[in-house]
Amino acid sequence: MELTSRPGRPPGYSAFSLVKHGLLRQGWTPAWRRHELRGSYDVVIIGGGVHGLAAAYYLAVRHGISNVAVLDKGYIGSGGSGRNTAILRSNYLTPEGVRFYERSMELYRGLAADLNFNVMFARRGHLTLAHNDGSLRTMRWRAEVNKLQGVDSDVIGPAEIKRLVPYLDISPRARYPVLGALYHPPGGIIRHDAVVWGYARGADAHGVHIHQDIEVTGIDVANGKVRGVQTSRGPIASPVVLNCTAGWSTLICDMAGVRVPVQTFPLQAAVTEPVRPFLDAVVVSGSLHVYVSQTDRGELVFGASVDEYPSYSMRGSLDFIEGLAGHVLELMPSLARVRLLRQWAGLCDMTPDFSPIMGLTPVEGFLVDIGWGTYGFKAGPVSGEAMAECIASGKPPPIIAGFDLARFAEGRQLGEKGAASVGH
Amino acid sequence: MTAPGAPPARMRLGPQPGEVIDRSAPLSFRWNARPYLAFGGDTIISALAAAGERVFSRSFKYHRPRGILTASYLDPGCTVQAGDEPNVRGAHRLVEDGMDVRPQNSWPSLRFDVKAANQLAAAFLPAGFYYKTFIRPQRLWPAYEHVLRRFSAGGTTSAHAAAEYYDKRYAHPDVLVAGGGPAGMAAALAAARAGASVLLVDEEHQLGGHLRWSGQAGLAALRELTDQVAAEDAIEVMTNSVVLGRYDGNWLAVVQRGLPGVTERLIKARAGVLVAAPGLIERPYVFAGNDLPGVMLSTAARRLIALHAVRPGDRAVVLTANASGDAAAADLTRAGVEVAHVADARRGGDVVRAHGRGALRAVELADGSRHDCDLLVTATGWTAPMSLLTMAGDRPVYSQRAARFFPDPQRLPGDVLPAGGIAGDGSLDELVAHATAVGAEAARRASAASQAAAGHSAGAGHSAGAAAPGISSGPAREPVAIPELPAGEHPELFRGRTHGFVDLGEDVSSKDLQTAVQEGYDSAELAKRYTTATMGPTQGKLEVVNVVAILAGLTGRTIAQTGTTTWRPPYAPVTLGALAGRIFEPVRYSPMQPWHEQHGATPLVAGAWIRPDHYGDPAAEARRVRESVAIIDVTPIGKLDLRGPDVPKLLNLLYVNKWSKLGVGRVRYGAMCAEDGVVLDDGVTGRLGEEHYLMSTTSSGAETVAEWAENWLQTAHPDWQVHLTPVTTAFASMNIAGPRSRELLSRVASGVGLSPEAFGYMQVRTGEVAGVADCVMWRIGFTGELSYELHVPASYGLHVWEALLAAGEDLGVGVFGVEAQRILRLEKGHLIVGQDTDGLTQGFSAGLDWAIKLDKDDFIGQSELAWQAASQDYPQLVALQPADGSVVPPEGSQIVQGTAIEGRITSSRMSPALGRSICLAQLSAGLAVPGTQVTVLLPGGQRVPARVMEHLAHVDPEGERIRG
Amino acid sequence: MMLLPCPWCGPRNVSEFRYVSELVPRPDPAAASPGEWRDYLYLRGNQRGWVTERWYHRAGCGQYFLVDRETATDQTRPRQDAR
Amino acid sequence: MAELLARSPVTPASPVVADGWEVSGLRSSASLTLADLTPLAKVAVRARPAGAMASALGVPFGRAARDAAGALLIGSGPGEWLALGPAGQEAALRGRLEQTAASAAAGELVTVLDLTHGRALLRLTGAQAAATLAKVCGIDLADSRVPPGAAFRSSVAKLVADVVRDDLTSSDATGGEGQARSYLLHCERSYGQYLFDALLDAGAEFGIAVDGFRAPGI
Repeated sequence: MELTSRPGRPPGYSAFSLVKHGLLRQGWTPAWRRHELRGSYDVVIIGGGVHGLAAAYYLAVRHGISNVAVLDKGYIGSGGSGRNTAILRSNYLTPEGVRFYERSMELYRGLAADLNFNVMFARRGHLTLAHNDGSLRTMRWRAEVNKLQGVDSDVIGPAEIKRLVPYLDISPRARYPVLGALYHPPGGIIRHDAVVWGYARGADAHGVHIHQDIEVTGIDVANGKVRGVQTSRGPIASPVVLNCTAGWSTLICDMAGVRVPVQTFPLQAAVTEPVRPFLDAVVVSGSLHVYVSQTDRGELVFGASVDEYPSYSMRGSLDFIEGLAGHVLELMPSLARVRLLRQWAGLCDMTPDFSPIMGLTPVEGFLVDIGWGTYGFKAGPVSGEAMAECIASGKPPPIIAGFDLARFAEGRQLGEKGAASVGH
Repeated sequence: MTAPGAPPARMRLGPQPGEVIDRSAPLSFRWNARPYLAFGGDTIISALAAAGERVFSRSFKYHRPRGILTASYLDPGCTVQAGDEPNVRGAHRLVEDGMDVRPQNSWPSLRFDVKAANQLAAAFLPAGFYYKTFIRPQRLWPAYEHVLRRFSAGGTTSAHAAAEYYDKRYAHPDVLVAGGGPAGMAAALAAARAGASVLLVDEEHQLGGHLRWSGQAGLAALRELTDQVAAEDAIEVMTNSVVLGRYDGNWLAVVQRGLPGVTERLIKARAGVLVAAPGLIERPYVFAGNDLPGVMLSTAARRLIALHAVRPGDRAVVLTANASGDAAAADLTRAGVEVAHVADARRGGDVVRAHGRGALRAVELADGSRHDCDLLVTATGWTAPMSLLTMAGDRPVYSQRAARFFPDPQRLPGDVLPAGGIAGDGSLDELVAHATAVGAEAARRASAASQAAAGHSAGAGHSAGAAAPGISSGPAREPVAIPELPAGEHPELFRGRTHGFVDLGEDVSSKDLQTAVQEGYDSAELAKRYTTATMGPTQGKLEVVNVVAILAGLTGRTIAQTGTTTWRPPYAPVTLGALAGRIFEPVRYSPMQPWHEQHGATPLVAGAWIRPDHYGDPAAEARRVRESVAIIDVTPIGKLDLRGPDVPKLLNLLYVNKWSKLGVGRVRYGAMCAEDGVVLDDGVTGRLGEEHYLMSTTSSGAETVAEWAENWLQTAHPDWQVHLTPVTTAFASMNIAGPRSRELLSRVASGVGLSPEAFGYMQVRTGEVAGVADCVMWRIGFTGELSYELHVPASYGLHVWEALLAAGEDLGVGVFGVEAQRILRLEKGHLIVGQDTDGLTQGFSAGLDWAIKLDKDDFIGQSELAWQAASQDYPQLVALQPADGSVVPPEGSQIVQGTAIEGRITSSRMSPALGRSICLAQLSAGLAVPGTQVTVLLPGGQRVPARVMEHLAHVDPEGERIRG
Repeated sequence: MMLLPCPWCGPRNVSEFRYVSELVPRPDPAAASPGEWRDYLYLRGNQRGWVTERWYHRAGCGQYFLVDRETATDQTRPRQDAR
Repeated sequence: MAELLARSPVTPASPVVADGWEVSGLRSSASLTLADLTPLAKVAVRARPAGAMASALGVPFGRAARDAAGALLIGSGPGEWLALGPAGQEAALRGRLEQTAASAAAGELVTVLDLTHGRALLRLTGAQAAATLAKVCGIDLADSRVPPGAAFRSSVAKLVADVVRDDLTSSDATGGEGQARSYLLHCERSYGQYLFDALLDAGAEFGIAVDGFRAPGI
């Protein structure tokens, strides 16, 4: 993907600029600036995460719409973007899903160059283990759909799995024997904060205003049209308001009088102390509700499926790390001595069909990019691209046509739920 | 005990009054492949320091040599590899005889580490270094990354580490005291004396906290407290143990280490009240060279001398801003260390720079003087570890006067109380008095809470399990007045006049923080994420206040405005083994399991059930069923006993078909849908008596259906007279299938007429089988053959199973497993919910048209099914046969037109009866017409034609065999 | 771990229970339009604050009951009409 | 045809036959023992939580008591009872309860269901029984919470189990003075072996030993 224009400010990053700065002992200019809050913008984006910042970036870069404000109640990336486990893949179950996430992967692969910011995308390969014939059947189903969309994905057997992940216990006597796996070589991990910062820096360079620590308290709607938003720092007029929040998406939609079929669940994650790299691939076990990857720093990053009941709590539970550790050791028994360093939680907006809600709403000018469940980070770039186009053209592009809000009332749910099991 | 070649312990002092080492128990271990001596009670680091070693690791990013900083669990420079175990805290872990200890983050050696070249490049490795480079060409990033990973820190794991035993238990103390210093001990004593059961937990190997290195007075106080604690039966003491976190409802996790026979034990304590008395953590000072081996905190120097009788250096400079620094200077002199200079920060004294290569050589002070030394001791302030309080929702407030944070009592829940240093300052007596009041109040609150809890457990004649614990001592007393602890005065010392390391664990300097702020990462959270300060093994306990203070300085905000960073659990790193404990994975067996094992059954894990998949040759097993007779263990089939006059109402509600007219002795197939019309479960239900029914469900659906039915009964129709009891394994269930099954059954059953007239298809009888009374027999045919399903009182299951096999020998009776059953039911075209349907498959897409009765009054899923029927355009379940009968398309194969997906194969097998491949498939409406040719895409990419069949059944569509 | 006040067994660890749903009225299936019916199936208040919910005491008395829960803090409050 | 023999889900150590059941013949005098009492007659009763049958039975939810005939009646749930009687006596026990229903609660829907073969029943006895149970059960077992005669249903080693505090008098206690702390554990039959093994593992550090079935067992 080529940009229509390159970021002007700030000066580009490169090995050369590093040396120069080092020699001259000169400081770096800000990656983004603080701005005065204007009374009105052409577009107000609620939520300074990957989705909101990417939408702003593509609005400015692709469509020349740069009088845009991105509002975040905390610091940029403080929500799901900074709390997810940064796993990228496109081996979904439905053709719509696969095409959509594959476009996101395409954008991710070019992101470092496009943003002139190293987002450290590491193509590690992604393994989803099957412990029973049911999940093995679903893996085959996914693999076939993936291949039809041109996505590299296939079912492999225990021997091949062992070769890819030597620490894995593949003995048939295991309580959860490993019968096979869905192997997705292009999958991998990325530095999630870098994606947020890269988009923020790019958007800022193109004139977008990023406002942190500002909370939206209301949305002004008059005879079916959006007029603007009320915030902790006063009102902002705008004909277009995009809800890019996660965890708060229903609360924001309520402000506009739009009801959406979303329930908010905590998703917990944890990270260990660094150990010498031994795990290349991302390993997921649906039956055991766990996924594992190892960062370049050597930390093991663990995630799971969402908690069993909805909540806005991000405190994290002991239950979670107990179950997590048990399941990790079922898979890799020799990690008993590795120490868990930190646990945290993020909020996931689950929809009935495990697919997002994107595009227009009954309120003119109020758009949504929500319901991201546990798969929002993967979809950041493509969502920003699609929502930017939706705003610029006034209608949802084909790639998100199936994600419309009306599908629930009309009984057109998407099939990702077909193989309902842990994502990632 | 001798260890040839071990260096002499030249820094070991003579006996110290409070030393914790046992000089009568010498040990030997290896460090860096060389032998060393130690005493019992020595930590790895104290033993090495006694031998004069000063460098124990290389730093995370620049590979700078690092030595002792805190001489405690938190010491960032003292993390080592011990045998298989990575990241061992060398300043906390006790030496074990024969231990093999190695440095972690150095190559080729600790003395000469080539990666140390990084430090020369430091100027070119600013914060965010990685984000700014390796950008183009992107195809090279994987190569860069490969190199970077080799530079990653941390110890090594082994793919073959020995399995160890980890334990868990629950506890219900009225009061849990986190921290066994003087305050914690006093609080525990007061709580116990007020009638509370108390758990007293400390991270160190002994109780006492700083009293252990506070000279004669401290030791005297310590002895007194220790004796009193030991005398209290109500206090359970856990040392070398840590409270990992405080979770909802005062659910506290404690990891207990150093137990016999158990590697570690996790205690899950539901405490009435948590008393947090973790003490204070001494704060490092930030200045140039502050990470050189030889630069250490006053508490580190005092610990080494008092606990382990180790002289921390030969010639020292002391920078002191408080009593701890003053005492350290005195301790050093007493320990024979030459104290070259004492710089008093309270009178303007300051350190500008520490000099040395590999270790400290000299110190440059603010007054311009320069002193040669190998030891610099700093005492510049304290950090209150607020973890347990912030986990409880507290937001600490900064006190400029005391140069540290304090809890905000307003934000603390009533079941959490701080004591000791985190609460305030004072003399030992004042701290003990305060903690004593806290302990008494904690006991009172715990008692009140438990009475309240017992209060609203209705129904129960008592409060079994009312999880809040109880002190069975009378009515709630008056609140205990807790004296105020003042915030003692302390100069604000965070960063000196030069830049230095803020986070020694992550190699983050104050310069890096400056860069971050310049670039716009100016909030505490962003700066933290950008520089990785506080993200390392200590999780901010040592460095967070310095980070916040320096950021405040850089942004012109106050420390209060800048705020702290969130402290997330666990308080201390915890092994996965301890968290996992003994792994409980319930498994279920049928009463015939011993027989299956003796006869070579290949096990199949089906949820919690372990079932026989086959006994060697599933195809032959299937053939036997078609040709003569065989039996299968189907015990996992869900069974619900239903009684009462309103059972038919319940059945009509749950099932999509009609039930009002089911006569006694009759069985009927039924399918259930959820409210969205999606197929939920199926099975048969038989009417055993006027008001007595037995419902069967799928094996995996047993629990779901029971809960589903209870939900409707309890919440929607409490007036209905129905009792539902799960009886899945009250019966051993076995299916006798095959043309000769009637003959076989007739040989063992008595009191039941088996003739087709007396016992027809889809009928149920109760009688005696092989001498076992009360056996339920229903005549159904999942396999498509004449067959009887027996439900035998479970304890007699094996008896009946063996009786059937014995009685049928001459009939050639055999056994068959789950795989043969799958083949047979597929030949018969019988649906398996969850395989031939998925999370979105509604009734009419599951071949249930014949069963669904839309004209019934309300049944679950009715409206959605009516709308589905009206829409006409929905996928359908069809039978398929590939043109080439030798090709078995794997389940999950797609049915395509060009690249468009029209459906998928849900079930496929080679049919022994037909000698060809057969399938069930979900197929789009347009193609789901008998005779249609469709294209199946095989995983290999090959496209094969297949035909849509007339009936779902490939074998005996008319069902003559079943009715036979 | 959150404690849930079972009206029959008293406070128990939440791990003993199964979350059923936020309390929503079930429309008359015969009368409800597709839109109304699917609102019932899929729309929830999802409020941040006190919510009335139905839970099932799976590993206890086997009863379904109502309880109030604050969805940000996970504090719970027993209800008079819990049973 | 083979002799009619009832079998417990727990494989018996050194098996003998008692009351038509294959049971363990072990006799342990350890201070902490685990015994398989699955052969006991187990009859479930369902009726209104506060109806005529409830008052006729006279044992509230959360309590357990022996009736005149020596059967242990457990208030295992709201409107739910479990009666335990001597091995082989399930028919008689069921008859008695049906009698009670007929005479005391005519007109009320009462279900009397023989679950002898549907459930496993274990007994954990000894001073350290509570400490052992505390490794697999999150309920506070302090005497103030679970006194003798108390019953509750909760999660035990990740199973749903009924737990009854049913101390034994020293006469039949295995060692120990006077009352020996003892718990009955009652779970779904197919999990019996799993629960048995989990308790043995939990009790290992206290020297737990398997004790055989001693008729009548109740």
